[in-house]
Amino acid sequence: MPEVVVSIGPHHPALKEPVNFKIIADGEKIVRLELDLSYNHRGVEKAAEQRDFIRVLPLLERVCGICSHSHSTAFAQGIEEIMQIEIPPRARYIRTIIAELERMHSHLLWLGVAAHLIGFNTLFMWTWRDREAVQDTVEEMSGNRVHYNMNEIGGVRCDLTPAQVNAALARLPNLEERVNKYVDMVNYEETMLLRFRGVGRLSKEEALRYGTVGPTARASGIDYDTRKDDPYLAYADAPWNVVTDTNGDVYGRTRVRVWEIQESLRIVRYCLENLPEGAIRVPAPKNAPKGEILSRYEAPRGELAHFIRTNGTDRVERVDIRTPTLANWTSVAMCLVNQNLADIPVIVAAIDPCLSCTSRITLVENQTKKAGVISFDELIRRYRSRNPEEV
Amino acid sequence: MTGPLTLESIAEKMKEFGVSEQARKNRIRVTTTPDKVHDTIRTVQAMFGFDRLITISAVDNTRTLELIYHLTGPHRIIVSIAVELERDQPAMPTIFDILPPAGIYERQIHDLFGIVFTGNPNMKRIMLNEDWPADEYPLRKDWKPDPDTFYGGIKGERS
Amino acid sequence: MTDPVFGLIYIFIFPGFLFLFIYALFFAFLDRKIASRMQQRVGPPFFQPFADFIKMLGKEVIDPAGVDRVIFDAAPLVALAAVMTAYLYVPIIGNSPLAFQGDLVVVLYLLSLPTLVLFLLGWLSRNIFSAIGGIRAITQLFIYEVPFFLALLTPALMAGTWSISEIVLWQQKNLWFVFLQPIGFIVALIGLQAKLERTPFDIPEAETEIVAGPWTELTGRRLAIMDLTIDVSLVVGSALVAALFLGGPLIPWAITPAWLEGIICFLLFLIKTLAVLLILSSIKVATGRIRIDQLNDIGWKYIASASLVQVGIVLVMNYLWVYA
Amino acid sequence: MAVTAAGLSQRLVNWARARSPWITVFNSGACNACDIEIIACLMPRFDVERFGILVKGSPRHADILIVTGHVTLKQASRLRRVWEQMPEPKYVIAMGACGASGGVFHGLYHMMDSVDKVIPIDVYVAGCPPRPDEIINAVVTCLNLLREDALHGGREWRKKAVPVTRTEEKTCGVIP
Repeated sequence: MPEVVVSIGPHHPALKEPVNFKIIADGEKIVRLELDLSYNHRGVEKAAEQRDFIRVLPLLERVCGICSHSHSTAFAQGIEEIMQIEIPPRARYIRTIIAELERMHSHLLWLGVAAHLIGFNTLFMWTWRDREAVQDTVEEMSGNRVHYNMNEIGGVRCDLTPAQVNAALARLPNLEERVNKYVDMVNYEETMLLRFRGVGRLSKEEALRYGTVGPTARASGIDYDTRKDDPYLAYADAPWNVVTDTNGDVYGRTRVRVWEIQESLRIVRYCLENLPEGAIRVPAPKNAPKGEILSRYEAPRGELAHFIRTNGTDRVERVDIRTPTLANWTSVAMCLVNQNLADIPVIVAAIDPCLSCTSRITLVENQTKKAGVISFDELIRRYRSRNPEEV
Repeated sequence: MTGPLTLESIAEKMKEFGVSEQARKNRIRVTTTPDKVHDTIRTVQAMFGFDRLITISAVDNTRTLELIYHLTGPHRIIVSIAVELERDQPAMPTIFDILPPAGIYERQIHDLFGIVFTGNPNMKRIMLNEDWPADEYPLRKDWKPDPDTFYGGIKGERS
Repeated sequence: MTDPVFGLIYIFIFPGFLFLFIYALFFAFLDRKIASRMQQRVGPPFFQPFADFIKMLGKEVIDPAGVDRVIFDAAPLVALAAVMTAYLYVPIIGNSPLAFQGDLVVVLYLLSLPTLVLFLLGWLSRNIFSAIGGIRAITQLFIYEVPFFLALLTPALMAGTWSISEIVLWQQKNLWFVFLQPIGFIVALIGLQAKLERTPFDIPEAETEIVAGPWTELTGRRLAIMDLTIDVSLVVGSALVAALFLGGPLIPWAITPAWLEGIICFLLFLIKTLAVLLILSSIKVATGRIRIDQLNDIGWKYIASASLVQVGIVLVMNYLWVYA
Repeated sequence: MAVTAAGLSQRLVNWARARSPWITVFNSGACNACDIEIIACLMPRFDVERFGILVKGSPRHADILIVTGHVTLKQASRLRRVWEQMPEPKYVIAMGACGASGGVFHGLYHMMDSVDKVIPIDVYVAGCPPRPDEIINAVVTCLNLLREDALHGGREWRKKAVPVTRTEEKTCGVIP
């Protein structure tokens, strides 16, 4: 059978975000692929240089709708360190609660989307129904469902009342029960095992070599978790474990994610029960002194790094956002070769790509699994001239 | 390496490459020159096990362009290797051959700052759209959009 | 089939095409409703498939560039005509008046046509997703068709006839085939699920991989007619399985007024087809989609072998019991 | 309307259109928040299938195009192509602050700032991101628009009309 070029995206039902894959397939097998991620580039980093700290936080939240708290916390954390102010413990705990709720909602969302990608709509519906409980909690605490806007330089914007804490605690048992059910489903549901097992496998060495982060790395057996390595917020206090798995395939990544939901539930429960009393913010100066910091944060998708340089004014000189998805793209391109056409969405989704975070392009690779050699110009041109009918 | 890895031992070793300073509890910053970056990374990789590239940050401080390579390893110490480049015709040897994830970061910096990474096999446009003018780098401080230039989108049909 | 008026009424109104149209849309609604309820949702209102159908009829029809319009218009009609014809041979109120020796083969043949049409549409669309979907449809056809046919032919082997009506009569005298041939029944259900391209066998139209497969470029009335074709196939397939394995719409004793017997037979038809639909919908809700290579594996390794085993058992049973 | 066969069938089609709006979602470079809120609409809590709303993958099958977010330069031509692929009658909903004006990203270098610079919009939804309730409200507004368009025989009447001021349409407006 001759090779066919399948252009997936930028508008495609499997992709909730604009990205373009050009897949050269031989029948149902992928020979090589070309990824193009620049549809989402907005220039947030440029905009961040032109706004003061107060206005940068909402902007950075809108880098990505799913991990909005991650971006603003990473930035606020960095600026606070440059300003050398210590936020009160209550603020630290509230930030942790929101961060872990965000991780829960993100992982539940991912589980649903992964199920949808293999056509298992029932699990999709169920996880999203349970996700609404998390969303309700966040909405009660912050007033928003998606962009929480909880952070300020020097603390958090609003306090948690005892009623909110109790309401959140009341929701947890039900959620724990449902998550246990999903753990069972992920481990024993037959069609999911068929589709997830052995797909997109990354060995530990490959995962290290291609610099994977987050659940992708942890599924390959690397205990790389910024929350443990470089504890921030309340992670040093709360009892929790780094979850790892040795499978390294999509199945392993799924297992890591559902187990991480369980760990997040433990952290949230601990933080809610041991919420310290006191102020929720300290006054922060308007200008930050000259300095630079690499602020690391474990977003739901992996390690998020904000490199912040300040220059003594109320604006940053440069904020460089390295999103977890960008770090994982190289490994995705490696995983995809010689896989089945039907597995593309699953493999790509397995790193939980957050393209609006990433908004960048990556590489193409060929059959020999040699890293990143690209020769797709000619192909794209030929393809475009032949069939512009991309959906 | 025998014994626990300390920042002092790294700083000691880094003396031959440039000035090093401790930035935080487990962070170290090494300032070096562009031609030594490759060797520095190779050295920290081989001697101290810094096998993970967190990111390459680029900063335009209006005089020069700075590149900062952040690396870490199983010991979770972060080393930041900083270099400065001139603003016109900046070029830099790639580290793609020793750290494959660097390819993506280098392409992105090339797009936004115009730094050419010599030796990277795929120094093509990645971040900006296909109609973007070739020699405009939006994240440089002195860049301003030119009202007469077409930057992409839909031509002549903006209402 | 002596009275022409009766024949016309039978074919066009009840239980012919008009009833079929309504029942197929009702079936589609029920399918969606069952799925919704299992997913803890409210689900669509009862007129939903009808509204969808009318709306699609009223939409603009777009011809993709370079497509042969005549074939593109005609192909869905051919598919619909095929499944509607197949419907006439399936017993609904008592046995079909059009029945003849060998109508089982005709029905099976006509039920295969929509898949071929889908392949044709995918091929003609000049869209890469459609083409892949079409190829997948035809690949899937080669996988499920053999076990499906074997499973549906085992009742014929045991009853010693190629007519659906006579198989139903045989079951009236003896026992339902679902008890005699449980393996065949299961294989038939799986085959029907695959034929109708429903999860876990919705590989040709896998939304998250290839948009909508062969359906991608269909618009307006073509889409409406293809949708209706699939709904009708669901009815015909369920009715066929109900007739071959669940005893069809016949009761083992006679009831004196003929019209009362007709009504009871019709109710039996409704109950049995709905039972089959319930099973099919449950399978659809409870599974994810498998890959085409996995389907190939499972199909030829297990499902085909199971149907062959069933055929063997039937031959042995025939030798020992039926013709002894 | 006189009771004729043509009139009846037209009314039937209008009825059906209002009860079976199929939507397709186009992410023109948004931050995902709008997209996940749209998916949240499909979920058991909001369940838009009870109104007949289905999300379709192919724009060829869709009646309503929901554009989430500001339009990046690269997505502009793709957005227009997707819009052109949709069969008539088609309606466009712009989601959120970004869809209306660019939101926090207004004026950045890689942006078109708003969706109406690329394709005509029928309904705007406010919010960043809009809640699922508001998205459903927007679709309902869109359907009201569809009915009125059918009464006026096309969408030209809206060019002269004043903005609709009904109480339930506080969050969504119609282009005057």
